[in-house]
Amino acid sequence: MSHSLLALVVALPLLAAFLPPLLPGAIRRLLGPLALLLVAALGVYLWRITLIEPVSLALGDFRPPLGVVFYVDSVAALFVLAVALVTLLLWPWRGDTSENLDRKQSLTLVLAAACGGLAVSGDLFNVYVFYELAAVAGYGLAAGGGTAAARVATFRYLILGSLGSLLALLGITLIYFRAGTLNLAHLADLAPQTLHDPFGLAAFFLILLGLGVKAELFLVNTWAPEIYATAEARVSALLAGLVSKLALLVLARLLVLVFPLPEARGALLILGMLGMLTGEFAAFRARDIKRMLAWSSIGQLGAAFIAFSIPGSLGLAAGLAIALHHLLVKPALFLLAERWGGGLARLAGAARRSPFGAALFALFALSLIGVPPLPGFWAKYLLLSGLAAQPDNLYLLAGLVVLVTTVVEAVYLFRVIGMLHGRDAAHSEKPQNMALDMTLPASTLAGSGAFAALLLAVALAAPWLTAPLARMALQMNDSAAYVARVLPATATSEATK
Amino acid sequence: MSEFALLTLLIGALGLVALGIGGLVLSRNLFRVVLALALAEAGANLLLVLVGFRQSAWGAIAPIIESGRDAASLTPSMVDPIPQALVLTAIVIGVGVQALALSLAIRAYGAYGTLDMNALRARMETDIDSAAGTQPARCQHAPAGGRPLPPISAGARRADTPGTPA
Amino acid sequence: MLTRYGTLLFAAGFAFLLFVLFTSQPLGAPPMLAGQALLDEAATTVGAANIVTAVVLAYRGIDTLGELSILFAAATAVGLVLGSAHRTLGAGAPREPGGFILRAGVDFLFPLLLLVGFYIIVHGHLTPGGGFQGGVVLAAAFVLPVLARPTETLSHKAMARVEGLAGGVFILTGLGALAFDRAFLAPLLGPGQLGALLSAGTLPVLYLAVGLKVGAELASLLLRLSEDEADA
Amino acid sequence: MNALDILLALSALMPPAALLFGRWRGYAWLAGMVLTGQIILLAGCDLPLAAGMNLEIFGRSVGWRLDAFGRFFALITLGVALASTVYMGGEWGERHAAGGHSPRWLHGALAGNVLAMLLLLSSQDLIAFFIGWELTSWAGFLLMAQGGEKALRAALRYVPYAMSGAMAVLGGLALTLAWTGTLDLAALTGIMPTLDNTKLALLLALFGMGFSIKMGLLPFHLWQAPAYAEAAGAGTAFLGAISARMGLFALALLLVKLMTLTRVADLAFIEGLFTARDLLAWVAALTIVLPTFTALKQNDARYLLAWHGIGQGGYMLLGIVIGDATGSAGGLLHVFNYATYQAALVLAVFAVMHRTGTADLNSLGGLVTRMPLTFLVMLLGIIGLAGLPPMNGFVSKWLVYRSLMLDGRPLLFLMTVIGTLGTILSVYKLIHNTFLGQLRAEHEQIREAPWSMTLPMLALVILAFVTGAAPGLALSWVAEAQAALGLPVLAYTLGGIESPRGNLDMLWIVGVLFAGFGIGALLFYGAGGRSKRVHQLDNYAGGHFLSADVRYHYSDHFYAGLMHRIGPFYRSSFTRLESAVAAATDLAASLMQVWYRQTVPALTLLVAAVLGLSWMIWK
Repeated sequence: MSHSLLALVVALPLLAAFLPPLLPGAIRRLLGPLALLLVAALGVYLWRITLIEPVSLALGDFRPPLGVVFYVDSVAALFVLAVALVTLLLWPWRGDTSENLDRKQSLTLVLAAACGGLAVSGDLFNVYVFYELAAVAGYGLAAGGGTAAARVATFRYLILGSLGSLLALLGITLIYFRAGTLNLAHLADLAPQTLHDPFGLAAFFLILLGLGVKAELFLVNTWAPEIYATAEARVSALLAGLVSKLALLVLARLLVLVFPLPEARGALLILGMLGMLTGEFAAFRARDIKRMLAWSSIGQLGAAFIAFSIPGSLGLAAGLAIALHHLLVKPALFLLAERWGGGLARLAGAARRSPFGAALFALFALSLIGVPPLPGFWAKYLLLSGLAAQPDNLYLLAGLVVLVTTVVEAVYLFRVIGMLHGRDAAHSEKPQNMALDMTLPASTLAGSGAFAALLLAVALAAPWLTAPLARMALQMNDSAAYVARVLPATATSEATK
Repeated sequence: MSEFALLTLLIGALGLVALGIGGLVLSRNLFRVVLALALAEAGANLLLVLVGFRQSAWGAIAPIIESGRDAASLTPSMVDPIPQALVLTAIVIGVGVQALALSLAIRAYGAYGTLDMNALRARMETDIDSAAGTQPARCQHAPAGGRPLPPISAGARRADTPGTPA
Repeated sequence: MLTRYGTLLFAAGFAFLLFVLFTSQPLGAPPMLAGQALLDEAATTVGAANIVTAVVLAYRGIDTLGELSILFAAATAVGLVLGSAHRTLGAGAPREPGGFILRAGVDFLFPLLLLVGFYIIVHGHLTPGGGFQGGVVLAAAFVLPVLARPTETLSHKAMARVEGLAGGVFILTGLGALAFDRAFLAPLLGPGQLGALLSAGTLPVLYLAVGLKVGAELASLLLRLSEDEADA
Repeated sequence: MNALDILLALSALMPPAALLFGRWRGYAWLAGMVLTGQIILLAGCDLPLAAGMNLEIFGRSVGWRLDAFGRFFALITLGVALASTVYMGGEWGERHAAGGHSPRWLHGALAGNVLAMLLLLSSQDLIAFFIGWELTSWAGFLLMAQGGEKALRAALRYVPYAMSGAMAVLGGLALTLAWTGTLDLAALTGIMPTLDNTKLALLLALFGMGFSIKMGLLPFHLWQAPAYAEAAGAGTAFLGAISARMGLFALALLLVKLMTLTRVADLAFIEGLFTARDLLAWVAALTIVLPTFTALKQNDARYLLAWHGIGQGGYMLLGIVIGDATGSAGGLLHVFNYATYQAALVLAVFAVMHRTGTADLNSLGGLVTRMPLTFLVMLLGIIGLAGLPPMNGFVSKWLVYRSLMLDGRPLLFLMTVIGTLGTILSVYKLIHNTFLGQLRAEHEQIREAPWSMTLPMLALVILAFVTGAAPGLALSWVAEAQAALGLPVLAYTLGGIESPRGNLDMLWIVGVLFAGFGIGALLFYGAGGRSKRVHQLDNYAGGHFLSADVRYHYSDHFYAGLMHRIGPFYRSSFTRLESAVAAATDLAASLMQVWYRQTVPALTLLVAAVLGLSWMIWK
């Protein structure tokens, strides 16, 4: 079977986003979910074949360093699957008007296409394009919350994001200036001679800052609390769960393929540590759930950055585990915050109204903290054992940061759990609390229940998932295989040198 | 093109980037922020084109094969076509982002009646807090002793609610 | 004050660092590893005289698709932010129609702009220009009449159809390659004769789709912004 | 499937069963039968036993294997769980459910605790150990949180402690893996002592902190008393009797089996004078003294017992840190002994609460005629707690004292004696304020607690008495555990120990004691046995009739003189330490939030970009 099907990862959702104005109402509502289902199926298929061997596709049949290349290893395939599934679970089924619903669905599809593209793209500038695509769709969705505060927050997000993109573009320009190619495999091939110097590191740093905006990297993550507090919960879930992971994946790929240098790792490690500290501690003081989740996701992504800074496939395995775990948990928590999104004090006694919802929250919180045997524990275990094995003391310090922030995380998450199970708000003296109905709607419960089912399935299957995870990390770490797969004839690179 | 001219172009492009970023940081007016962004992007795009420039014996040639000329003789002195294509893409991306930014600015102005970034941010924080039902966090500029800020009057808050035309 | 000088200092420092980086190797002599190979083979493989077009539509066609999607996303997002089209015009304050000169000039320019726009688009693979540039001219052609006669507006629905159609054509043309066992976005129909109008395979078709899409997106973006201005 | 598999499988079935059928009245009997079966199975099987389930995760095997040391703790766990479950199944459980609490969740939490502890006690490697450890913590949390608003708050206070402990253990686990390359406990036994002093000290600090928190050792003890005291009755008994001992289990495992005590004694703070082992011993001694005197100040019976629980942990650790055959046997035996009488005492207090509605020592009194069986339980229980013959608490404490003296540590011995003194004072306050003195008019009509409550209590004190009179019964388990842990094994007899430096024969002691009682009774009844029974409220003082509303019951400001002396030492310095940490966290959190409230984030981005680029370029 030809691997040209790879292109459908991007093409199908985009087609489903473009076509609706030409179609009658009944079909256009189904087009998006259908496209996502197909992409999910494709993801499963790709994951199965790529576990054996990665595949690549030269778009337009142009030989690789000239045209754009898609490269799918098992990591990318898994992310393709995750993109489709998570988007499907967070699909906007309802809108204020039919027109706005159309728009939101289109933007969601565009976002899914961009995320899929980020997962599979093997070209630096193409990554930038998909990143911008995800960004613009994200801005649109974030502003779609409809409140004035959402617009201001989105504007600030947009400015920061655009500045980041600018830096990333400068970084790409620098790389092209030095290496004369944009193909990641080609760059990986050339990097030891051309890019492993201060010049290349500077370019990497610029790209790190630029793409870090979406990955909630410390320094460029101030947008997150504002956006997550104002946007619709589903949008926050998409941004925090999905988009951040894809930006992270791209950065990790760049780190592994082109810049496997201690300085680059050091930057990632330090920024990750700072992100973890600031995020988790800020969440400790958060007064409302949405911003608490925002800060907590900043902290979690900081952990992922720390993990990716560990050299070798062990670090990649840890980073992937953390990222995938966060991908399962954070969207579900945001879904629960759709109704429970207000101040913490309003939640008093909400467990009595929605015991199932409260139980789900407790489950996700426990997994986030890393209580065995839930998947979060294995992610944390991989991270810590990876950190402890490094000779550099900075890694040990990072381990300490992880431990301390986990305690802080447990305290604020359990504060919410305590609040949920505490005295009923209806009994309290403040009359304005009585008006709020904290019962979760069935759709929310179904959505986060699906995530919970996935989480529990992963927990049960953990012993059987370690081998694929290790395999994925190995594949991702194998830059020689990447180069060999994308540029099969060494003659190609010889000819262009 | 001489070395000097190239350097001038480089300095010009970098100057645009610096001006843009500086303006982005210093401007408080949303519209100026968008303009500064456009400026910085223009600078970055210029840099990208400049990177693809090639000095050759017969000067630089645009990567277009004029009809009747032999392609093989032209291509060794043509400038790099890839950055030009990239710039085309980058420009269009910039246009889209700027249009979106402007529309957001219009809406923000419509809701809050100001284009000042600081004022908008303060109003946004207030809105977020009142929507969540939490006490607003003390402003970082508040005195260290924690003297409470004067409460926002109910009337002013109502005017901020979304959907009400200003 | 400190912020101001500090910012300027850091912005200058940033520029200086970039200057150091960009002068660390000579300008005007790029490595062009991919670029040179591409220059050498583009004319024969793709058949477009304008090699930039070959890059935009063939070699990096996926970037262009992404770019179109960004425009689409931006237009959709603007629509989402500024609200639905129905209530803006008419509901807002009545606007003065343009003066006689503007109206007459627009009537005169409209067909010319259309012509120029389409010319630029269909010759995109031969001369400088192409779908983006031509699309902008097309957008201008459709926006100008609205400036002249604000009461006559373009139908957003129609424009959405054009957008959808153009985007769909681009992707479907790309997917068409799959039917011939080629990769996504591979140019079909062979390169043809270099320099002829009907050459470079499906590239002109793609550029037409790009032009229409860009024109429609830009026009709807501009119209929405202007409509809302009237409203506010 | 071997015995361990069956044991674990049964325990794993119980939490879901409890959640499904916990509301059904017969559930408690079913669970009791299962627990009884488990005890018989466990007591009868040959050890060590490896569980059939063995997972392979990230290239490391995760498995379970029970040895005699684990069995010792497992038996206590199951026994206490049995008593608590039966207690829960009767009237007390109905009242609990009627108060709006969920019997399903209480049963479920208890069953979950049992499962978690069994997993912990039978862990074969550090991953399985950590899984058990965390499950124990969170199952404990669940049990603590069952008793209403106050209990929830106390349980939430437990969270930062539990997490800090767990994270310290996890950090230690990661470092162990990095430094030794293995996580298997059996393999670590050989490797860990060979690590250099710095690494060993770091591991000791991390693991030690984690385990101490669970045990409630001194700077980390504040969470325990409120969390255990406020839990629902049967839960309090279980938590107080055995839950905290998991920390002791882990510490003993670490100090004796993994690191070896001699190696710990090498880690000197002051060369030749003060070592890590001395530090542990002193922490244990202080843990005996300070919480015991805090218990003295309590006016709530539940808190009084919970504070004692912390103090008694000190004896156990002290015995194990001394590490000779006598001391370690004393420490381990104390785990068992303490569990029997502490569970009985807590159940008795809750029986009183069940009838009177309060555990406030200032509003009880004179209940001895109303609840004689409960009184008997409490009397025997406090004799055990105070460490007096004929109860089993005497035996274990005696062993610890003896080893302290033989080891030449008079100061530590003095501390334990002071602790015991405090215990005696405070348990007298407990029984006096509850059962003796003036009966309150509102308590005139109350009856003895129902059989479902008195039966488990009585069973526990009878056990405490029997093992007090014949400690050899329990010492056989202890000796096995010592052997499994690698400690010198105590030579014991049915009545006590046999040693060239002096024997202990409880059979004789008990016999003499009862002979004394018999002689007293003979004298009394031989002299005619004249006594006159009067109604409890029929009181006169100085010829003046005392009506029921006159308070002459001396309960408030108990030991006023003593408290006046030691009061200045109780300025809640630990509480201040705790709130200082909390305040520091809060301050750090506020500072971090400032970062996310920037007006112009682009500026920081610019600055960072410039600094980062300079670093990259000129590094």
